[in-house]
Amino acid sequence: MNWSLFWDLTVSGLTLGSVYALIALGYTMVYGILKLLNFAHGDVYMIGAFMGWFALHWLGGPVNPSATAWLVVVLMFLFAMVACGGLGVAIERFAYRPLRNAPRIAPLISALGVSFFLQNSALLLFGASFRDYDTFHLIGAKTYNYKDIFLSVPQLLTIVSAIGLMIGLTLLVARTKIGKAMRATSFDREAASMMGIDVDRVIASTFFIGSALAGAAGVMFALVFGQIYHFMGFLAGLKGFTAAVIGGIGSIPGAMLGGLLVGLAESYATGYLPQGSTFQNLYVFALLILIILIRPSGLLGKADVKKV
Amino acid sequence: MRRRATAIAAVLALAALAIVAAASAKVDRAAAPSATASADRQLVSCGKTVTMGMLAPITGPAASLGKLQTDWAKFYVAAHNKVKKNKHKLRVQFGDTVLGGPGGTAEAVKAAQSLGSNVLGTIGPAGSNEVRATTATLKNAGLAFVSGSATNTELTTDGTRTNFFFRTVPPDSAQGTSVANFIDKKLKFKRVYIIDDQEAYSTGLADTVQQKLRAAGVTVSRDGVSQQQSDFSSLIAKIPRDTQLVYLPWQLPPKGKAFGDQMRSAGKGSIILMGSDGLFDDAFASLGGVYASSFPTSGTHPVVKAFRKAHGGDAEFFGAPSYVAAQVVGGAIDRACKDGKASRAEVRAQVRKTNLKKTVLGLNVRFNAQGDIRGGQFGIWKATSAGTFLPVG
Amino acid sequence: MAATQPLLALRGVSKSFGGLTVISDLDLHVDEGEIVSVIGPNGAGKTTLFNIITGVYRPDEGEILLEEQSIVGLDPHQVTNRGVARTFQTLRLFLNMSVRENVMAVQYGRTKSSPFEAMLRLPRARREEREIRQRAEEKLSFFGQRLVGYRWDQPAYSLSYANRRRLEIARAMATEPRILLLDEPAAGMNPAETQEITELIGKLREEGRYTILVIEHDMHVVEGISDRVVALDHGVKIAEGSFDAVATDPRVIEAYLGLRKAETK
Amino acid sequence: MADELTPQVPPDQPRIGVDEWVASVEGKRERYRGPVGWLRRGWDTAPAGARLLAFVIPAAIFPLVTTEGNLFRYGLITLLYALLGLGLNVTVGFAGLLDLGYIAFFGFGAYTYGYVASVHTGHHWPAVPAILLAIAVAALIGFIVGFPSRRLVGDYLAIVTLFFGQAFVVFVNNGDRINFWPFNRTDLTGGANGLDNIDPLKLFGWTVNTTKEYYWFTLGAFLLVIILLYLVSESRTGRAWKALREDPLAAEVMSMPVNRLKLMAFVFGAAIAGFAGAIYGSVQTGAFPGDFDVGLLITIYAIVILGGAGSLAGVIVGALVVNGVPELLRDPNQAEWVFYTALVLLVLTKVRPWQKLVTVVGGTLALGFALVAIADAWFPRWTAGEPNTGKLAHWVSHWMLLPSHATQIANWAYALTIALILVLTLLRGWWRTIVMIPTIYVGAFAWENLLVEQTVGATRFLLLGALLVVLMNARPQGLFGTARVEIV
Repeated sequence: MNWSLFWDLTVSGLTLGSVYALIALGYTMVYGILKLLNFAHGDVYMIGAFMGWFALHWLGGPVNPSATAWLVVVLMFLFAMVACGGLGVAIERFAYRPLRNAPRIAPLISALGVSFFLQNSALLLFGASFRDYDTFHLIGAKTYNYKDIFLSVPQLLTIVSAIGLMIGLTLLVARTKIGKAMRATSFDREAASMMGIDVDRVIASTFFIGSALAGAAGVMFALVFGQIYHFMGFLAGLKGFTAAVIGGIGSIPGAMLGGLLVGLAESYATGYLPQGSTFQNLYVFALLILIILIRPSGLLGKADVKKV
Repeated sequence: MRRRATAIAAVLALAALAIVAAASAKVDRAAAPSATASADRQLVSCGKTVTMGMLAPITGPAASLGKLQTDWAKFYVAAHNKVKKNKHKLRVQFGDTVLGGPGGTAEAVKAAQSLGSNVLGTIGPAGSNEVRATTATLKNAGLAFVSGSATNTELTTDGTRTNFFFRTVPPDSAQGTSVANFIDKKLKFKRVYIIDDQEAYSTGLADTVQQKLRAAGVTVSRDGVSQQQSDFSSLIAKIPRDTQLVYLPWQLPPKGKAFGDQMRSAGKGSIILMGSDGLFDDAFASLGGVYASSFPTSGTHPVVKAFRKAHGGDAEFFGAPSYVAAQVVGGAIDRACKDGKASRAEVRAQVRKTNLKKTVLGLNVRFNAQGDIRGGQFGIWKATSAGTFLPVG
Repeated sequence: MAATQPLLALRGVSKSFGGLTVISDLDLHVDEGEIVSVIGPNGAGKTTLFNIITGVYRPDEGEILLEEQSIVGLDPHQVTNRGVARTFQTLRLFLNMSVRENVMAVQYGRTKSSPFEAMLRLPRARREEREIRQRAEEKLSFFGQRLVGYRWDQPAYSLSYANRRRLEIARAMATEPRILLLDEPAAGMNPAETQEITELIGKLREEGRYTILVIEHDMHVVEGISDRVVALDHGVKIAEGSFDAVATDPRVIEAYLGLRKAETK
Repeated sequence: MADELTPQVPPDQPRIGVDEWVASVEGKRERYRGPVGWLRRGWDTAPAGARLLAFVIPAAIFPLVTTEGNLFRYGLITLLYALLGLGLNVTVGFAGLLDLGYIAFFGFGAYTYGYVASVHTGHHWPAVPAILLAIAVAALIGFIVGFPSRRLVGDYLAIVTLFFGQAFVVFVNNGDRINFWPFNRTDLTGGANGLDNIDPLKLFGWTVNTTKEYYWFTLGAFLLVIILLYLVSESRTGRAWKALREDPLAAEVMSMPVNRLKLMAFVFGAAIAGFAGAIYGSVQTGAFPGDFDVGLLITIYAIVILGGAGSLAGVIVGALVVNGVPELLRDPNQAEWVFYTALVLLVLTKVRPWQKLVTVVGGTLALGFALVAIADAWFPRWTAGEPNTGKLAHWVSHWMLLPSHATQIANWAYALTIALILVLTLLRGWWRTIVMIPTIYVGAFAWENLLVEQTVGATRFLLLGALLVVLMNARPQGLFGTARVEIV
């Protein structure tokens, strides 16, 4: 066994997995409450990456940041998260709320419209060229290691902040009043509204949180992998959706687990399987099918109980 | 009851009819391109402005490539229109082929079909499969189409497009041979890793290089990675540390740069990277020490200098062949318009006769019977630590 | 035991979900032309009983015989094709189809023509289509003014609650069942409508010659229609017989009033 | 039938069952007044043949009055997408199965046709057997995929089929290097280059060659399929599909073999996709891996759902909108007309009463002329920009500011427009009217200075996206769908 390869793959899988997990969280939270697949979510993530870039450049750019690198990174995250959160709320308000009682498939197309709109607005406003975060200049190319395990700073940052955000989210959902309201609403929207919960507000906050996480994921991704462009949300959205389903759509810990699992699966498939990178998507989807066949409602999802 | 319904349906039908009729009333039917052989002999008065088409990916995942190409083409047109002695100004009608987008190659065909009847010749399309899909349309319309990036070898050798299709980049076979020879003979490397980007351009090139290298006894590993991905770390982890060179026949320089950065942060920065012409760009060169194959262009060419200056210091080399393509089409139109009128057939004949000296590609551009550049060769370039490519072979 | 073979017979049927026994060792029979009511408190396993008979659930043990032939293990649609049709306690109409279409759709199992025959409008498809439509209208007419005329072409969701119940019954009738299982037909109805349903069930037997197994909570309905009453509690049959006998059975009263259980099994 | 709409309940009987439900349904029917209502009721009551005619007549006249290019862009591709939409309508619209691998069947059709009729393989089958084979292969694959999937529901079915779609793309992308029995070193798919030089359709001595001929052929194919599907949808099978979509469990208990019906819907959809694929392959003269990716799937879904899932007429309208709108906007001059016509129509139809209408129109015009006059006098740079070519643009330039270096300002104006539109939807009454004036002006400013230059590119898709959101909001059931009730 080549342990060095194994650890390399694990680290890369965990990094990517953290990003997927954060995207999947947005999918799963919205699904949990509205039973809606928000296909525009990947594009919110793209906008997040751009917002991070703008924040970085307003703060003087990667080469000569006007504050210490760590502060800049924190501000980038904050700006991207707030901007995306706001965007999420606006999308919900104008594209989904009017469709709340429509057939389930209608908001899907509305989401698609939003996705077209965001993608091409980004193309129009930000241009077609790739933009570079130049992370090396910002936080250096330093690599930490413990024996065979190598971790670059951005990787470390990604994994740690993803874990932090997930813990924060879990606490929020489990402990706070709004978290309780969210759980109640996802359990039974009508009943919740009869119990005096302001369902509109709960849904809006869900969108805010989910989209803010996507924004954070966008910044993280760009910090580790460098380039951003208008079309980057498409693939990430697809992967996030996959992760959410693997984990059991609607389940918050499931999304985290699913994200990490998809990330690791991609990484190991690339590293260990024949033509792994070429057939990466196939391998990952095969895993997904396997999981669905064994646990039809995802790893941590609850099976729907149908009353006859 | 039933009668009323039928009446309503009839009214509906009439209304729809009226809309269609109104919508198409203004169509200039006489000038419509059609399949009849005479259409391409139709004379268009050149007047003050003449129009050429350009098919490029303006939206969609490959929009960044389209931008490089259109930037260069526009640069040519602007330069052309500034020259006083040119009797007429050039105008470009762009068509968005949405390469890699939702509509597939049908979008490219739609873009080709949208070219107006006043278009005399066209630049593009960018991708080899787009060239294949639009061939019937462009041939039927009698248009010459000159691509600056479709490198698939068979496009010219299969004989379907002769006298219609031309390209200002050498085909994969030429590039692949130069690259394989350089790795084998000059660098004398024995362990090479090839990663294609799963698109027609890339796999063709990778196949050629792989085949030639294997024949020369070099150990070649092969993998592929999607254009839409930015995470290469797991792929990098898989590359053996004793690999001497990784060959990346890719089209997106930023991705090449990301790959290099990720190689470095994985502690494999000592492995040499080599890109194809698609990566011949400042972004990739900024990694330093990397190789790329390209036409023997030079940064000191006045046009390149001027372009660089106009575009914030970025030479966007990937688009340079589209400049030449614009030069080819524009020049052909100019010559065909000498008598004040031109037809598409004339323009085609003039494209065929193109003879450009010292183009930005560093080549003289003349076409052979199949539509390829005569003597079109690729040179190999190496980036200095400061990030500029210098010719090494 | 009746002299003739029962139309439907359950022998020693048990069903449990994850350790919770819902039906335990149940014997039940329904004779041709009979109306049998199943009563019992909530959670007694009545609806589960229907689900087992119609093949939605498979019994853990025991046999279900329809005219001496086992129907255990058949898919629900096969059971229906053998002649068992049901209504649902929670009303499961095809809400966005028209009233007539609801009754036409369920004749799928009775007809044979393939989609290709429909495409080419071959004689068999045309004939069947005519028959389906006729039968649908005939069944709907059974309910007199309630479901006729202009309502045929309205979507099912536009019907009132009571009419939806009627439509469900019409739908079940259209499969031409030997035995009709009605799951709380009078639930949620006002007294006038309940009275109407009671009369309707009587009419179903008199005019439609259906054999009926009915779950009902409303004791007036049960009294009005039943030839025989079966009382269930916790999946066990605790009494069987005429309405008067069952209604006065101490165990039934105990079960309904929720008194502590005696040493009964 | 309209005469029967009035309840025929004798006045002395209690109106049991005639409750607010019925009233509301009838109310909805009558809500549309004037010509719109007349058209809607007419459409609802017209026999199927007449409805089809309303489509066929313009479709048949279209090729006679237009150019080849327009025929391809607006006609042929719309028809092809509509044909594809018909197939998806069977699986998604009729049977309610979320099939995300649908485009793969389209691909199988194109590749099968290409395999038996192209230079690539050297076979040159005539169209009829080749198309039949393509349909058969697609249907067979549909059966194979549908078989294990039929027990899955909803989003899980979606994921499994999505996998199949992805697998197809990977397969064709690498299908030139398959090296195991029985495909030892056969080049099945041409790899990333796809199958090139696919033959035109050859039908009994008639070779379909020009766009016009392809249009006629595809129109014929489309009519055939839509008529057959209509007949099926009105048969026992069609009703069973609809019942299955409504309530699978009730359908199963009510004598319908749900699993078999699902499989049938799958196979039907796949077969139609295969048919469309074969035509597409010959139109494109090639089958390329990138053509059969998720992107097209999304487009076809948009067509079916926008038109109204389950509605055959809706598919046509959906295809017209989704394919036609971006094409209409491709040419800047045309886009200019479309933009201002839409704007004027929107204001004319939506702003009531006339006092507000006058305010909006007058205010916007006055604002524009005033700004231009002020700028001309004191800030000449704000009017120094070149108007775009085209008569309309020239005319508009008297009303609109055109700064010489507009990019940055226009970007902000674009963002501001979006914000203003969002604010507008929150306002009511006179405030709304007043905010509408700057909204229209800023929007038109962004249009003139930024969007119109990009109509060939980003603008048209951006507007399509916005249109999708607006249309779905206005009619969640789709343009031709009937309002559905999910849970009561």
